[in-house]
Amino acid sequence: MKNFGYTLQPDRQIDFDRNERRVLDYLKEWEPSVNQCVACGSCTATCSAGQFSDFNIRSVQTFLRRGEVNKLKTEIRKCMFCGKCQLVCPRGVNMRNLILSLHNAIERLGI
Amino acid sequence: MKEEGKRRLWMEYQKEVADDRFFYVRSCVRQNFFPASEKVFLQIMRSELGKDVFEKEAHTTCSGIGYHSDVVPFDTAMTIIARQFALMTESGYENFVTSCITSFGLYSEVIETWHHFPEVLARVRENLKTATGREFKIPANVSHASDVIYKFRQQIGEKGKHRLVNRYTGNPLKVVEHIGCHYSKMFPAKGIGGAEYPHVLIGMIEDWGGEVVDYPERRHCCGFGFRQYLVQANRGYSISCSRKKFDSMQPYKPDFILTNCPGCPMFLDRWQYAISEMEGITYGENGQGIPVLTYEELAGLVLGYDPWDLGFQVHQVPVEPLLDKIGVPYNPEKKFLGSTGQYIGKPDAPSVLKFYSNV
Amino acid sequence: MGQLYDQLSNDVRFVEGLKACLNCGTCTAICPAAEFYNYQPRNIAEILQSKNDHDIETLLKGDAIWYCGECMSCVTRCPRGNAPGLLITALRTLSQELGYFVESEKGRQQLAIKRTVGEWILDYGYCLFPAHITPEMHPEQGPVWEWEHEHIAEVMDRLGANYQKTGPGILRKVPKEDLDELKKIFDITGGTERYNKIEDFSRKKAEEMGIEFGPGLDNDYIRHIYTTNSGKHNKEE
Amino acid sequence: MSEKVIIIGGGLAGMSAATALAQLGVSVTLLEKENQLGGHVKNWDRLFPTRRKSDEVLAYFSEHLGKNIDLHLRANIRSISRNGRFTVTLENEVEIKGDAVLIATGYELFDAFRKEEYGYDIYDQVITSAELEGMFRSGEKPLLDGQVPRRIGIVHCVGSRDEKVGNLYCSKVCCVTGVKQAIELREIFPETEIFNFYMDLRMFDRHFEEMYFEAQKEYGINFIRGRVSECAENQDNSIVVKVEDTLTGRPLKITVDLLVLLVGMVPRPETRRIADMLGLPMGDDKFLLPTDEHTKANQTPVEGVFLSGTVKGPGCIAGTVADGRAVAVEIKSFLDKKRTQD
Repeated sequence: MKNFGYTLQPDRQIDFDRNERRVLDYLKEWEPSVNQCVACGSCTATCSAGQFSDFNIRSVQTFLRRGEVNKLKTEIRKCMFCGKCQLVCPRGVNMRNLILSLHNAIERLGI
Repeated sequence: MKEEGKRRLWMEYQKEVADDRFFYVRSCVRQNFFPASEKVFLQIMRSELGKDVFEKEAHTTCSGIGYHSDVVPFDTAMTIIARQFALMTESGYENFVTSCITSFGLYSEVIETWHHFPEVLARVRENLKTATGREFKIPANVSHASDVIYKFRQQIGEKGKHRLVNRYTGNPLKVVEHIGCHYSKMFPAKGIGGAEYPHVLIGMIEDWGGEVVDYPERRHCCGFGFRQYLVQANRGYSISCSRKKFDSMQPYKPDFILTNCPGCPMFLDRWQYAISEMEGITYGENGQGIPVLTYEELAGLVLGYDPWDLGFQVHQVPVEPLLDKIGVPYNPEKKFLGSTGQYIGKPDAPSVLKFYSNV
Repeated sequence: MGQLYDQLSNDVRFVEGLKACLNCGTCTAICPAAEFYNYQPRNIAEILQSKNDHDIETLLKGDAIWYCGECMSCVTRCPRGNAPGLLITALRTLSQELGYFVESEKGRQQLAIKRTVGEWILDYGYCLFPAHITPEMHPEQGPVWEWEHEHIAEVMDRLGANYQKTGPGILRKVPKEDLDELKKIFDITGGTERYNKIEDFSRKKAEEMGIEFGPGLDNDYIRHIYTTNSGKHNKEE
Repeated sequence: MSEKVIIIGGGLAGMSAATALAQLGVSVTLLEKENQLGGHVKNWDRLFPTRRKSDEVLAYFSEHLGKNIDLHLRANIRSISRNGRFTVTLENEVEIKGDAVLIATGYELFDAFRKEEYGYDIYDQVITSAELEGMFRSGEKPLLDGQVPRRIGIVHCVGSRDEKVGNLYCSKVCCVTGVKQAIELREIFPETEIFNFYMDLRMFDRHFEEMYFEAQKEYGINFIRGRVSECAENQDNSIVVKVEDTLTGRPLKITVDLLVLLVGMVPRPETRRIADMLGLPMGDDKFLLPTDEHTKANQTPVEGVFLSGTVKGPGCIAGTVADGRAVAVEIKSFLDKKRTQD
């Protein structure tokens, strides 16, 4: 194969039709409050881990919905389970259990 | 797909195209990569349609590629454009027709800017006067050359020797059209059919017997992106854009791609070659690729011009399978000959994409 | 209001291009650059709207403003009549005026464009000139172009061009007096000044980077900017 | 009391005002251009946020119109003149005289065809929210080639908040309609995924936000924050939607089997004609302007001419009903005052 000095690039576009949806389905069963997020960012604003790293806990919700499993896998490791997000969430999302369930989902689904 | 809906839209976007007496300016990309297309345009206009199309050797590039890769300032580009208009004014013409879509977009943008900011127009007039002593009138009508062919498409079809029909099956050829971004994305009303469903190429294809296929990435840019192709390090963007289009159109099995922008056919042609060399993938059938035509080439083909006079030999994706489908006669032995019929060597065969050479 | 924002506001394209962005993302959704680079036109509009000089300076010195392909697809769609593509042209202009373009990998490429398209405009009256579109710099053009390039005069003749001859026609030789007029236009309207700035800032940057700088295309700095790609442009920051 | 009020428009605004005036003992002539009363509401199936049948609301007002109402259906206005009293001449030469005129001509639905990039009337599987409501009414299911759609997209702000179509304003009711229809679709097709594409969710009224919460919690409706940029049709007639997922800052592509466009409200051209006859001012959004948006929201600079409902700009049903009652009080007090002066 020839090398012309550049490569064909992967598309950054989120392809909803191809992305992994099983994790979300799992979460809907194990932590149904996942549905209630309005992406307000209260959780990120108060997040302990977010003060010291590039962790954005709100984006966990977004990656989950968009089926971006690889991103999820690296992101959820950054959570230190302090639970402050849960205190501030205006929609009563159980973020702590949501992250725990994500760990379980990824393990059980073998992703 | 509801064709009536599209027809309703097309009726809403019918712009004024002059009937005769055109001042013609050329395209840098066209002249470099598809020179015969410009020759054929003038031949059709003058010999087939009997129109007055005037060209002045003094005209130059509009500097559009330099402008859109941001080395040429806006004021400079506007003044160069004013000079083109001055040449038109001095020659006694008022209908401006350009071969290039980047130019067409820039002419439209500049005229629009002058309309909104009269002080800018005044400054350009002064700059042009100081630099060249010239004065100009804004053209009564600015058209792209594809607008003009569109306008006369029926006459061309009536005179035509060939129809866009597969002679083996009797079915219309399936055609994918690709419109240059700067044709109407900035100013939908300046394009025939508007920005979302432009009719300029569809009108030609349908009038000449073909069938248009609409595919999801139809509106996507070919990927030229000016600096994104001009600098080698950025070409990943350019080729990836084209691939996105090919992947999207492939399931529709198009017989060829028709374009109205000078740059797009070159990229859609060359990137098929590059993808085949980089990834071993070819589009179309049997490793032949999907032929990419300019609208001038297509008009010439319909009129029965010799394929090598139309310049098909300088396409990297071979056009022969398409010529065979339509039943256009051609002499494979003459494909790569020079102007006096002399042998000047021939290109190497690519390693993946099919190559036709009987020389 | 920031100084850089004021400077941008002197550009009619900036005035036309930014009313009030509502951050809806309709531009990013169909932006080819957003698909292949870590780039969002929405984000550009948002930063400009903030009028924050520090953020604007970061933009002017970064890679992001050089990702746009100026296809102007965004212009068709914006529900507020903004034109992110035009904002990019204004930002690139200012970045070059201030010499900030040399601070990013993508910005530095402006010299390669000036040395090719930029100079061909003045030398030939065309943005592109076939003799210079060499198979070495454009390998993807393929074997047919290579053949054409090698036999350019004969092929052009065969295809009906008036290649580098007098009179009208395809790739005719544009008369000297007309090229002189082009040059005068460049001198009066800031084109020449822009070219000089690109040269000067690039030369200084080359010295700073310790890379050989010279005229034309045959020098290390041109080779460097023409081919360097960190591979990070489509990655999230 | 012999004064008479001419109400132009037999939609909910006109009906509400007519019933209130009847209760106040004022005689009313109600002009409606269609052959039945009820305006847009009669084409709607269920109303947000309670999802009660729209017909129930119309039935209430129909019952309470009063027996003495002078109702003219298929009434098209030729001219209106004012010479002490108002004279409205209909196309059928009938002349109606009155002491006050209420303009309650309402709105028109935005023509979704004008958002060309969404492919309405071009792509088979793109419909409007009004058409979906019609399907709900008739019981017809929005299928794709006879199959249950796998995914349905709902596009907010079609024809609203959009300079490209000349409408900078928000149409107010589309957000909540979109959420209501998402829930209803999910009830019809429990296995279908529903996606709402929005810029902001303007759940401004009582129980709207709760409905949004319910849509997420109980119905699992998906919300993607981004304005739909373009749609294209696949070979199987499904629709590819391109949008930015603004929460991740990346372009997103999703295939849906049905796309519902939440069409906004636009002023009626006929209202413009009537307003011109009376010399009434118009806002920059082309809806009619009251004398004062807060304190004289039903009055106009022309004495004896009143406005009510969505002729003044987008509004919802509860608001329109209240506005109809409010204008009745204003009209009554105007007539009382006039009588004392005479």
